[in-house]
Amino acid sequence: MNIYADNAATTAVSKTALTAMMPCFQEVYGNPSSLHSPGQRAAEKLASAREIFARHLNAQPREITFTSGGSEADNQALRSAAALGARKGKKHIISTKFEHHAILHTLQALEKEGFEVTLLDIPPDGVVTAEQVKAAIRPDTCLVTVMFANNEIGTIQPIPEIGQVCREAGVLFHTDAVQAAGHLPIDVEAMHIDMLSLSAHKFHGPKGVGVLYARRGIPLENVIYGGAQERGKRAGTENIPGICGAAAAFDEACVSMEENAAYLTPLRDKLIAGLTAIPHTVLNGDPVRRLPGNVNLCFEGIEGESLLLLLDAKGIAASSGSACTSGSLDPSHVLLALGRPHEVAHGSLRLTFSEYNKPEEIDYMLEVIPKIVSYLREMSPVWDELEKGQRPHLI
Amino acid sequence: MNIYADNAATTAVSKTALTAMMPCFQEVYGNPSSLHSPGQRAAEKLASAREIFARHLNAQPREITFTSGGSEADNQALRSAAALGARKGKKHIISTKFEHHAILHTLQALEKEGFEVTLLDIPPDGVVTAEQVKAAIRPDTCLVTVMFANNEIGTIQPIPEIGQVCREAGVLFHTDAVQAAGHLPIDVEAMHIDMLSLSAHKFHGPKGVGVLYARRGIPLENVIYGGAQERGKRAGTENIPGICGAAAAFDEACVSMEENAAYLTPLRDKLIAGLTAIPHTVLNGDPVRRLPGNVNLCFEGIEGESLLLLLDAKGIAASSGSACTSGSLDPSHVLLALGRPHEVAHGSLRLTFSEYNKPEEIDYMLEVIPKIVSYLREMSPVWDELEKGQRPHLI
Amino acid sequence: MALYSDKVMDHFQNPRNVGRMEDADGIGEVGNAKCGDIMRMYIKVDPETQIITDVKFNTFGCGSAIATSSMATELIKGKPISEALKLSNKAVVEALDGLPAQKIHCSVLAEEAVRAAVKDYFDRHGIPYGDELKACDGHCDTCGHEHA
Amino acid sequence: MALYSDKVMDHFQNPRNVGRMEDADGIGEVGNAKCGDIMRMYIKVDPETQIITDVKFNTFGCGSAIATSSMATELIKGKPISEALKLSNKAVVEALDGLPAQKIHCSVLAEEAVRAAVKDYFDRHGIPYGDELKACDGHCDTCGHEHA
Ligand SMILES: Cc1ncc(COP(=O)(O)O)c(C=O)c1O
Ligand SMILES: Cc1ncc(COP(=O)(O)O)c(C=O)c1O
Repeated sequence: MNIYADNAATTAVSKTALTAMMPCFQEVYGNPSSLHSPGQRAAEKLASAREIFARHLNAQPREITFTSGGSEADNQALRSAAALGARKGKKHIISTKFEHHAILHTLQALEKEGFEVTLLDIPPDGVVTAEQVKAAIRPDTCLVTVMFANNEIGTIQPIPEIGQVCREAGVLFHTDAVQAAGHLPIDVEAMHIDMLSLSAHKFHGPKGVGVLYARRGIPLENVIYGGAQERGKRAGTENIPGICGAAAAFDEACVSMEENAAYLTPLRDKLIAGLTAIPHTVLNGDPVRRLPGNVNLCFEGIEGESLLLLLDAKGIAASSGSACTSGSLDPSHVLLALGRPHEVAHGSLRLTFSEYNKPEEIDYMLEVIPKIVSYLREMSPVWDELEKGQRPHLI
Repeated sequence: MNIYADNAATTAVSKTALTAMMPCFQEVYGNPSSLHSPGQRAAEKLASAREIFARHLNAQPREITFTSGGSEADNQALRSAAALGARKGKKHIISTKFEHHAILHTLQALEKEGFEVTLLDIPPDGVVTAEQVKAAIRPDTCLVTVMFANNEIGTIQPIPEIGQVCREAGVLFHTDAVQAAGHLPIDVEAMHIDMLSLSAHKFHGPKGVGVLYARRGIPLENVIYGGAQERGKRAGTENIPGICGAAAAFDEACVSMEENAAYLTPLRDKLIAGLTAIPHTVLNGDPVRRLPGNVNLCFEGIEGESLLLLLDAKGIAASSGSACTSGSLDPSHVLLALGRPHEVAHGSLRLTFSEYNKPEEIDYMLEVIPKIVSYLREMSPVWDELEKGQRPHLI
Repeated sequence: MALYSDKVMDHFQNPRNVGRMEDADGIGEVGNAKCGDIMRMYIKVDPETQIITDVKFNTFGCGSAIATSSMATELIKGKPISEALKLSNKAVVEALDGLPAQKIHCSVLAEEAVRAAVKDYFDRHGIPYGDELKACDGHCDTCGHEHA
Repeated sequence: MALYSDKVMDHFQNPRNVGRMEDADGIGEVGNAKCGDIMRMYIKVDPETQIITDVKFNTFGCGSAIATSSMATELIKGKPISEALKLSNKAVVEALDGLPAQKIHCSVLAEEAVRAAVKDYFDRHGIPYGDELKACDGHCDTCGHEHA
């Protein structure tokens, strides 16, 4: 059996999305900046894609900027808010310790440019609170950026409450919704979101297309300078096939959102129940306030990469926050922020599902994974010491 | 007859490119950063695409960075060279007056950050000289950036000679080869090119994919911060379908380059001869040192947008450097740099071809365009004055 | 073409009242070739009724410059001069079912071409008029009028 | 999986000499669970010939940690101790048809695990040895060896 259980990394393009893309390669291939009919047909497609994103986010079309992906949208959001803050003499930014590197590394760059960054601690359930945000806000805070749902452990943050706190304090609020968009309801008005990033390939859209929502009146800074595309705020000939595929995928995901969640949640919970029955295994992140398709566990005494490779040999494509998968010595910053000790964090496994996964895949995984965990523990000198009581169990 | 004569704006995706893309949407859809087999299959595709670009540019695969397009590649090249220069106390950059806005606007941003920019004048034939570059180089020059071929008038710049001058002076040399790649031979070694930008959608590849070549040892600055993709220098999940399509299109374009040029050059020259026979019409840019598919003319007494719209009504999709097509009052900075007076520059027409255009299309244009020009001149008070001698002819 | 309404495209592709008028009673020319548009408007006026009996135009400019010229001639043809002077650029834009924002200046030019033609008619016939007929000076950026 | 050579994958998926050895003559353990890899190597030595007659390993770590452990045991099994001490991480890498750059440290660990096991054997049997057998201190970043 071949199981793709890494949908948080990227997804297959849906039939609907591909159908929307196909006419844009060889028929409606014009440049939307061109005045002639082939160009204007492309411009119409661009406008209707923009309208779709606006509608499902409860935003206005002109508040939607297309980018090359979630990373670029994150970079542009942070740089824009920072520039705006700097003009007002406000150079303090609040974020969290478990953001994606597109946020954290941009914040590091901003720190070098003189901004001060407060990264909120992550409570043990993987859900930061609006109170934490409120307590961190200072008179010179220009931006709060908190992700909508975490990409590793899938926990959902209290976005409306954080939005409320920020609105009351008069501080811009950005959320990296790359993992949430298409999976959780988003309403930028009701949730008081000023800026939001999303990426199409996380909801069965194509890779290389992102969206930055920015509330009207928030001036954007260019990350890419050049032509006058996207109201002059994002240069480069628009990737019309990608944008059309992204919009079609987003529309489909939003329309099927409840249905997909109702399908995935019991499968997720069954898998969690089955795998946490393995001794010295712990679920990372709140069991309920998490994405419908996310399972993330730590198994004591084993290391994630070898687990992944053996799963792969059994046809299961999964992910790990283990250091070995990243080439660094430190395991996932998310698991460390969650308070997992290094030796435990090394033994993590992330399984992420979409509506394309089948119930029998869950059964197969419940059969295969415990065996592989046992096999690796058998081989592990760490497990040996744990079992002999020479090393204390940490989970 | 429907004629697409705007291939400098963008091209249709070739069959070869689309064939290379198709398996990446729903089969090899993994994330190349993932360890599992679906991810590693994607990583292999990424590596082989990189290899194709390296081969045809005479570069090494690790010198190739994939970006979201020509604009991003231009931005990153300039920012990287500038940062390197600043570290050495060198903050002078040389470019030309007729670069694309992806270069010019990035240079403007760098000027605000304290760099000094010299923009070389454009000789009447639209070809800058290595001597001009040499004369402009100063001890504090950190970068020369001169486009390979101009996007409006199609003139080809003496890149090997400029490369030689830069190499001798020890100054980094970047070229925006967005209009040249796939159309003209490029050899970064022989031509002493240190950095080069290209964009796939200009040679029948997909939109949203660019390449930045940077010679080994030149440190790149991130334009987009985040994950460790592209050796940490360009964050964001790789657009594998786009990159595979880009590589297939580039391969095809490079292999068919001579054949395409041999096909297009006589068609171009026939069209130029036929259209310059219209009185008070001038070819913009050198007739020989120009892209095989580029025709760019100014017709006195008429305005470009109305010409475009009437051509469009006749099925001909073309472009103009007229101000009205851009929404600004000033016509094309390229035509102004070439020395065309404003009133003449407003009456420009760019027709750009690829191997997809047919010889009978040239005949059709030779039939239609002179009539439209006459019709618009009939309507024009400017032409009236020119003909009555109340206004001197400028061309 | 989505940029322009069907009305604009119709007036651009089939301009009404285009051409020279050799025996015009008033000729107005506004705009500047450097800026990319010039409109010249010719009117024929019935001296008894002060009605504009015929109008023609020549225009150098973009699609909307031609369309607004055409529409303006339609709107004033057969009307008394007093009404022609009330023609606003907004009325031209509305009659064309709208114009893209960056093209609004074309409708302003059309309004001014009409006024310039009337002013010329007044001048030729020694008819006095007020400051409000001071025409646009033909420089792109110096037009002091407030327009929609 | 393209990351690893077929040889690595073979030694990872079918590790040779894996398991505990209850009556080992020397046991070496290197690495640190915090850093993500620990190797424990057991050797059985013929006191007459000083030949390593049996080897076993336990490893906690990534695919290449397991594969390099396995390969190292193969390379020293049946060899005299003097030769085992000459085993370099480079030899392990070569025997595995290469390792990705970020995984070279695993081969270093395998080399050190062998040396640590031999050192333990020397210690238990009062056999003197030089400075070069000072083992890795088990901290990720403080390994002073020069390795390929
Ligand atoms: C010379 C030149 N440079 C840069 C670009 C920008 O490329 P892209 O639109 O792919 O970002 C273009 C085309 O638009 C171009 O013609
Ligand atoms: C939470 C989060 N933010 C940002 C990104 C970056 O998105 P992209 O890879 O499309 O640039 C990702 C995924 O990679 C993500 O999961």
